[in-house]
Amino acid sequence: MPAPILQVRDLRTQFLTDGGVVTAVDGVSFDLFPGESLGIVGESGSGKSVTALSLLRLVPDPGRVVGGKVLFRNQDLLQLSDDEIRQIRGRDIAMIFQDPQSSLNPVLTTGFQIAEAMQAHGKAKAEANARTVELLKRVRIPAAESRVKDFPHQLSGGMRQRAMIAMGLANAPSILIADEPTTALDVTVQAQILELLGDLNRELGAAIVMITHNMGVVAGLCSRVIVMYAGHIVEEGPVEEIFERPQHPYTWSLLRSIPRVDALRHERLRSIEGIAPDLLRPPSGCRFHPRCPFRIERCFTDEPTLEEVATNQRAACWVTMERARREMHADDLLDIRPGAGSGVHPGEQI
Amino acid sequence: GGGGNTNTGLAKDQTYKFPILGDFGTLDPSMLDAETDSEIAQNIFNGVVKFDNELNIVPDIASAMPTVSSDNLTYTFPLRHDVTFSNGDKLTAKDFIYSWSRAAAMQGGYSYIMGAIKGYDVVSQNKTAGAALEAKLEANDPSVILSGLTAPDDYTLKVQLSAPAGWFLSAAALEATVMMVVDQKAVKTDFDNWWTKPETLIGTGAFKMTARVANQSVDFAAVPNWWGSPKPTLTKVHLDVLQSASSAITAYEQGTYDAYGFGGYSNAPIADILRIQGTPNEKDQLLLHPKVRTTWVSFNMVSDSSRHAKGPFTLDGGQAAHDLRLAFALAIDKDKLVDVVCHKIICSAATGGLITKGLTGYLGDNADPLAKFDPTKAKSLLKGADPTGAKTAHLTYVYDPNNPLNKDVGVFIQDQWQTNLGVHVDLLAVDHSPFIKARLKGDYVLSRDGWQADYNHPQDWYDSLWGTALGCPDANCTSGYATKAYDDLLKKADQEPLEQAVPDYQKLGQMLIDDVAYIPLYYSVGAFLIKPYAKGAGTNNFFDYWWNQISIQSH
Amino acid sequence: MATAAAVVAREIPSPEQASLWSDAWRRLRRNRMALISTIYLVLLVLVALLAIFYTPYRMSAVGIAPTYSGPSQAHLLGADGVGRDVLSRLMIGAQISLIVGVGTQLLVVVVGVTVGLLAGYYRGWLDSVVTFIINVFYGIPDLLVALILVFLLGPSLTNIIIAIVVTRWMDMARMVRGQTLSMREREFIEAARASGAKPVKILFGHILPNALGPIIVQATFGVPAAILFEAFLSFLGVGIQPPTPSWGSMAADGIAALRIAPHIVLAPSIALSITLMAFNFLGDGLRDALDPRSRR
Amino acid sequence: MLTRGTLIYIGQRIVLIAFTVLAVSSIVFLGIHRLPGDALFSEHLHGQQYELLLHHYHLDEPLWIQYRDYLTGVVTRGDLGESLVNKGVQITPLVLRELTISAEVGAFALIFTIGLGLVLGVVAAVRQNTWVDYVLTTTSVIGYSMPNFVIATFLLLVFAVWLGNQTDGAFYYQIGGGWTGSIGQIWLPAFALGFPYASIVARLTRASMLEVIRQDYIRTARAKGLKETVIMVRHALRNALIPVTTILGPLVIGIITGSVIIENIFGIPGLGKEFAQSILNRDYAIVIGVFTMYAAMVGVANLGVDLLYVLIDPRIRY
Amino acid sequence: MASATADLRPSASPAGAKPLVRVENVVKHFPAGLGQSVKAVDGVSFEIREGETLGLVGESGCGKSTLARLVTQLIPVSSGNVYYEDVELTKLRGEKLRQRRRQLQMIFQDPFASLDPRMTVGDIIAEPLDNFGVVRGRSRNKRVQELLRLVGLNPNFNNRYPHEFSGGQRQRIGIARALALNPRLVVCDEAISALDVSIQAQIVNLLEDLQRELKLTYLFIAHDLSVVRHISDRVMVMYLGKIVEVADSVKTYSAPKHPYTKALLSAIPVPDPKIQQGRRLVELKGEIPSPLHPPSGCRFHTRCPIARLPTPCAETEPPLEEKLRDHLAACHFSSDV
Ligand SMILES: Nc1ncnc2c1ncn2[C@@H]1O[C@H](COP(=O)(O)OP(=O)(O)OP(=O)(O)O)[C@@H](O)[C@H]1O
Ligand SMILES: Nc1ncnc2c1ncn2[C@@H]1O[C@H](COP(=O)(O)OP(=O)(O)OP(=O)(O)O)[C@@H](O)[C@H]1O
Ligand SMILES: [Mg+2]
Ligand SMILES: [Mg+2]
Repeated sequence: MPAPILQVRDLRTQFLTDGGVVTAVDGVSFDLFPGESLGIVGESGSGKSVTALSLLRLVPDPGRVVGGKVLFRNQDLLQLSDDEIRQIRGRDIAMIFQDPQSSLNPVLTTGFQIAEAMQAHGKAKAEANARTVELLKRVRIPAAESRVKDFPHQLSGGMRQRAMIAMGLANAPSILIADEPTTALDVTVQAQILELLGDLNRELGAAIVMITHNMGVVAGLCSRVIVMYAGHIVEEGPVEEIFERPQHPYTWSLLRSIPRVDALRHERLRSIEGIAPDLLRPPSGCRFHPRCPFRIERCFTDEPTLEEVATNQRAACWVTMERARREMHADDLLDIRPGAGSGVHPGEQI
Repeated sequence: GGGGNTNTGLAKDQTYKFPILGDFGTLDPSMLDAETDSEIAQNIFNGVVKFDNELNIVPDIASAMPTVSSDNLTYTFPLRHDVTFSNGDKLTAKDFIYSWSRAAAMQGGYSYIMGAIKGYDVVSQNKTAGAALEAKLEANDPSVILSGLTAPDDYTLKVQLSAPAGWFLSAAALEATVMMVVDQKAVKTDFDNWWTKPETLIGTGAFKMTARVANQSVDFAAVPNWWGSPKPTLTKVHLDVLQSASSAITAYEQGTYDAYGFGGYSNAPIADILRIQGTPNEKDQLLLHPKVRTTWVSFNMVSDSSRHAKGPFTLDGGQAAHDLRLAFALAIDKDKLVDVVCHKIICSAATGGLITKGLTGYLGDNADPLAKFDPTKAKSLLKGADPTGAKTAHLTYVYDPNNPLNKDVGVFIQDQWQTNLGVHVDLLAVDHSPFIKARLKGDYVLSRDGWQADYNHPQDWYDSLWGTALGCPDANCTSGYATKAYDDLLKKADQEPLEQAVPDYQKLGQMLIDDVAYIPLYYSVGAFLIKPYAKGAGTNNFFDYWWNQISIQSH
Repeated sequence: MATAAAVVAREIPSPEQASLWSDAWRRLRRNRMALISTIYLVLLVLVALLAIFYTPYRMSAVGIAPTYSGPSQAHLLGADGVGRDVLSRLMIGAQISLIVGVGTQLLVVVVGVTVGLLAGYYRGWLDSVVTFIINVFYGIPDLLVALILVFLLGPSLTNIIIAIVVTRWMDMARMVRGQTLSMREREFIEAARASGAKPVKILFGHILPNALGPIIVQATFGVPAAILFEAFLSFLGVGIQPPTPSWGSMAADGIAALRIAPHIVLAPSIALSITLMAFNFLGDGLRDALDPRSRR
Repeated sequence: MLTRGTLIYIGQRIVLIAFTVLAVSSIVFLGIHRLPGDALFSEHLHGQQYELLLHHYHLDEPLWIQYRDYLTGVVTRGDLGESLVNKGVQITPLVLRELTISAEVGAFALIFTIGLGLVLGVVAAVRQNTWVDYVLTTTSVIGYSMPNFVIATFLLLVFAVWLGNQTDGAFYYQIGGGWTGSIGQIWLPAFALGFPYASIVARLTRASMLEVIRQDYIRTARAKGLKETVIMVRHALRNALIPVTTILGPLVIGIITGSVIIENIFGIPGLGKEFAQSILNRDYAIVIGVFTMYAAMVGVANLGVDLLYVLIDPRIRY
Repeated sequence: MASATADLRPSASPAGAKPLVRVENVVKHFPAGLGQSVKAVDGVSFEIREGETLGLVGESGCGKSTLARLVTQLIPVSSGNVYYEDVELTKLRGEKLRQRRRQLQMIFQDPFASLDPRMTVGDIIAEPLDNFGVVRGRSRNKRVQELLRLVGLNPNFNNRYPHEFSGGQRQRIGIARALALNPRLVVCDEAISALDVSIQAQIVNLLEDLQRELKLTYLFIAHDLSVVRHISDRVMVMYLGKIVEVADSVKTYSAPKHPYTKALLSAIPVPDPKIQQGRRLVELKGEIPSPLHPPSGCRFHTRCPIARLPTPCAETEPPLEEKLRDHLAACHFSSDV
């Protein structure tokens, strides 16, 4: 395996809100390898976006990265001066965001905004303009030459996201972080964008970090996946392993709660009961324990760390699915209300 | 006032500059009815006779005082032969016939002062206006030509009156109004608006208008080789229309103007007067001069179907109403009023009747018992006349706020009635025009009232304010006051020569006092600022001195 | 399995949640300027109430001090041009300002909310007419219309209030209309309709309570605007009748004597400015406290 | 940028403006002519003499005829009639001349307002939650809480009275003095007129900047590696201007309204002074004329704002 | 065009199931200024059978929500009829319609926007009861608690405000409100789209349980085809204001008869890397056309991979007809799909 291009170590990001301190990202560590495509999945609010933003120090007020390291080519991005990090942004590491509508400046032409990304990193205007058309063609925007002069509102949602991707690719970055790039789009368009991203990943060799809550998207595009829950990484591993043999009860439940087009109909879904924790007052011990069907006493008090559970696969759980299957007959479990596996039913909660 | 060092020579620039606080309404003598307009127009127009600075009637265009027939009905004026209009036209007696008839036919505000001239009753019925009227005048149409006017020759004007009028000469001398002479040739060009343009504003006066920007500025120049005397020293007069007294005074103090308060704007804010009095190098420039203006409170004294106000003060209320009126009069401390409101500067207590001190017909200092302050008596009168207080509940005193003094006066007397009578009277400000209109219809129970003399003759007061001849009680009459005794005596007095009439007029004044027809408040004092080098500038009770008497000393 | 069996059920405490209003109140109290303003305004109201029963001197008593005399022991804020006590008049002026400010806003709320709700909810021709009128009103200087109105109606407290309401209702109406328009597209209104609510209930049971925050904020900002209107009119001399003082007319009265007795202008001007400021700070505070965007 | 739709829109707006102007002047005309000829009245003029004068101004005609004649005059000749108080004075040239005087002060106030407001607003937003921000936001509340006549009086007090010796107390208006004239001529009136609105513009700009800075496209711009100044000027400010533009209409109204008082205080012989004066003089003819003028100015200003939108925001196509 | 579909009523109904709601050739045009109109729903006919769950899928803006509002008569039709058990809803006005609404309830998409933030949960749930004066006082409270329990919430929550709840809990409150009047038809307009995956399953399960318990009929709208397939008996696919395919959900998903359905299905990512990474996407050309100017003929022809142009696809509108038993599609070449 080649050396990682990006090493994240114990990243911690907090928000100082009215109600108190929210630790949105709490000790996240992972590696990104050149040219790979890494998926980050998790429920809403689990800290996926904040993790991504933290890497480039783009966390909005009142948030701030309070600890950890982000090593890119042996320099810690968190220690760079404002001007140095600016040089990295968009040139070495590019980002595209969820809502292409709001992520493009409505009063500037799309072409200008793409060219601007290149000019910011030293490309001459004429050259940048020429490459803009090229990029738009590359992301399969028809009639690219005339589209350059269009304002964002004159493009459809899919085209806007393509334009955003073009902007991300403008300086041939070595890392492209895509934060839910397809969530706001229709399925048909989503599929096209995913296909485009896959092709670009293969052709350009840029590493892609794909943030999503859609397991299908991860399955189609990524080679490795990180599962986040309440600011922690709960599981990490190659995509086949994670889908085939999830080891964290959260990953396992998540996969089983999704209806599949290819599964039997009217098979009852296995939902995860309860709700995601409030990060202002995260649960003690394992953060998933209030919703976990397989929790044990220890889960209430001790926070599990990410441990190797298989080759390249790590999970943070005191029980792990292997043990749950073995000891709690997890696969036979129909009633998966919290604690069902352990025979424990906590009271209602909000 | 008016110029200190006389020994210095003339300044190079003989331009006299002063501010006015509003553009003039009209300069057409036939329509003119505001002091602010006449102060300007008197320098452009002349009549047969005029008042001099000391208010004597002296010949103007007339070469001598008129001969008066023994029945006092015919006045014959010999006219000067050398009088020309500013456009060079020669003046003849025909110009007077035209000018007076035109004015009578146009029925401007002052046309009634020609009421004694034979034929006025016919001409005043005229309904034509503008070019149509001009055509009639040109055709000598008897319906618009005063039959009492004849010109035996070009330089003799004979005036026949329909009844003796001791005040006729005074009226004829009244500056810048209906009996001034205008040039038919100029008037013809634009019958209504000829006076707005320098080219057609033609008069016989020492000055003519050279430029005018409405609401901004006006320029005048001396007429070369003017026929009268003294010959003007000033070459130019420049008037700026400024927006407020304070900025005008500041500008004066900065040296932009040579005088302030002229042109009919002598009611300077008391605060500025106080300030100037406290400024050593400026206080000598302040000229305070009494003006022939009296302010009083009018009661509504008649209650009938056409007068809405009613109220507790009406004549038909008998003694009780009389006592109430007297109580309201005696409850006001006039000396305090003059002190608080005027700082004893811009007015003086009206203790000698309605006719302002200094005018013929003045009753004498402290001759008016209504001017006394006697709260004890006032209170007991009120108690007797209105024991329950029902009659004096919900009274309103109405005033027009255009002169800031009126408000202060209102506030003052309201407080006096409250303090000294225990009667609460509401105040209501009504803008000047509707105020006058409603007041003359008898809409107010208590209202500010006042009169500024036009000329020095008691008739100007007693004819214009009370009596059936005026239209009282139902028309044009603030108080509605009209009694047979008053009417009879007024008729008699109006026809008598002045010396004979004065005692009669004073009796009329006493009648008003006996009936408590008003509450005397104060006589006004005008405030002027004159630079020491503006020699000859000044004012008398009635009007500003003519510009042809002014010169700018080098300074 | 053996290890798991030991687990005991534990209830996870639910976070304490304040209601929307008490939440807003808490936020408001934390806003220092708003708090100071509220205290000032409470004092002002007390002064205005006190002035019903007591002023150092009768506010209309003339000549009780030398005219134009400055502050002194006997007359803390000096005397005006006819020797009245400025402090006493200032106190009565506070009454007038509050009556005008609060009175107009009460009327504006009634008119504006009704018109806004109806136009926004029923749309159609009613809305077209209302919008048109509002647009026409926006095309003309409201203060000057009020000026003409008061002039035509005659100057009195009631007429001033009427004139201000006539020229100021459309701000409220427009805001409420906008709220209604956007709210009627919101799902909870549709839900109410789907569950059989009648229009009256939707308007007054759902839309109005939800628009209450913005209405309160708008009304709070409307108070200083109305006070300013009154001061403006009084300053130009078409305001409340003397001797009743309004801060605007007091300032106008004093301006001629600015150079010899500035206190006559300064006292009401400062009182007016501070009061307007207090209302504006309070409005700001209320908006921040009630703004739905600041919660979540 | 002027597409056909925009031109149609402009056309519609002009029609609406014309209509508003007409409606406004009509309402004022009809409202005011309730009391015909009050302006003409005086102690000396009453009864039949007064009737004749009414006739001169056609004030004795039925209202609808007066109204028709008035409209015909306005529409066909731009003739607003003749002053009732200053007889023989044609209103149109008078009002136009005074407009140029007012416009001079007004334009200064407008430039000052927008310029100062924008700068302060941007600074406060960029330095959000610093002492600079607190000072500016607090000052701005104070600014728009001070009635313009209070500001004007303070200015007079400071410059004319307390500093009277240095400034020569020169606060009277000189015709043709222009901006080089006394400071009371343009600078102070413009300040008094504009300051409250500058505060409002600053506030609005700040709020709008803060809103924009939170937008996703600003984050995108940062992620591109743009310099902070470029982000603020190119990306943030232009978007922030869109809501700020809305205030321009009210701003013009505010300056017009303010001029009525400010011109009085500083003695500027402009349109505002004329308006106040003629109302007090009951010179209705001028009141109507000036008001018509005002309505037209506001209409044009609002149209200008709409066109400005098109320039600033490409999404807007009418 | 309208006449082409006028007499086309889905005839395929399983034995014994009578239609609860019948929609006949319904059209809804929204005026869009300048004389144009958005043809949101443009001639649609179908029926909802008693006790079934009818799924409705389609891309954003194809008219799903509009159709839902038409079925519940929250907005009036431009033309066409909606029958509820032989009562012509489209003819009813005012109070009569309001009364009829008791049987037709809706669950909305946005759990944050669909609850009045100023009302307590109890009042929200009781609102339909109050509106029809069904129960009062103590029994009202009892009913509210009963409903809360029914949707799996703590019955003591009735004094709390919506903002104190999470998305999934709010959606349960919305469901409780919809059930308050014992309706027969519940229209779920994207009732789960705004929820997190883990919560979606809770709500889907709840809806299924409730249907079984209370014998409800659902019109279930979603753009997530997997969920629709999971919950529905029959699925209806919409494209640009038209229904392009209706059939049993298994049939539709396994053997679609319309190229659009096929493309849609191919675009759904399957959460299984082994399957997903080998799937082929049926690529659609271009963008979805504007409902202001829908294409002529078959509306899908501009993007269709099998269209034969210009004839017949761009010229003749294909009728929605039975291609197989109980399987309707609107395509000229459904056999090529
Ligand atoms: N501006 C902010 N202020 C306060 N807290 C914030 C802010 N932005 C994010 N957070 C907190 O950070 C946590 C993680 O948010 P983040 O946006 O990373 O979630 P996510 O996993 O991207 O979710 P989603 O799928 O909704 O995008 C949230 O729970 C939230 O509480
Ligand atoms: N009230 C309305 N006025 C005007 N147009 C409307 C209105 N409601 C919906 N439309 C338009 O009708 C079309 C269909 O809208 P509808 O909301 O029914 O789509 P949808 O299928 O529910 O989409 P989504 O999946 O985004 O909810 C859209 O183009 C929409 O813009
Ligand atoms: Mg996110
Ligand atoms: Mg929808």
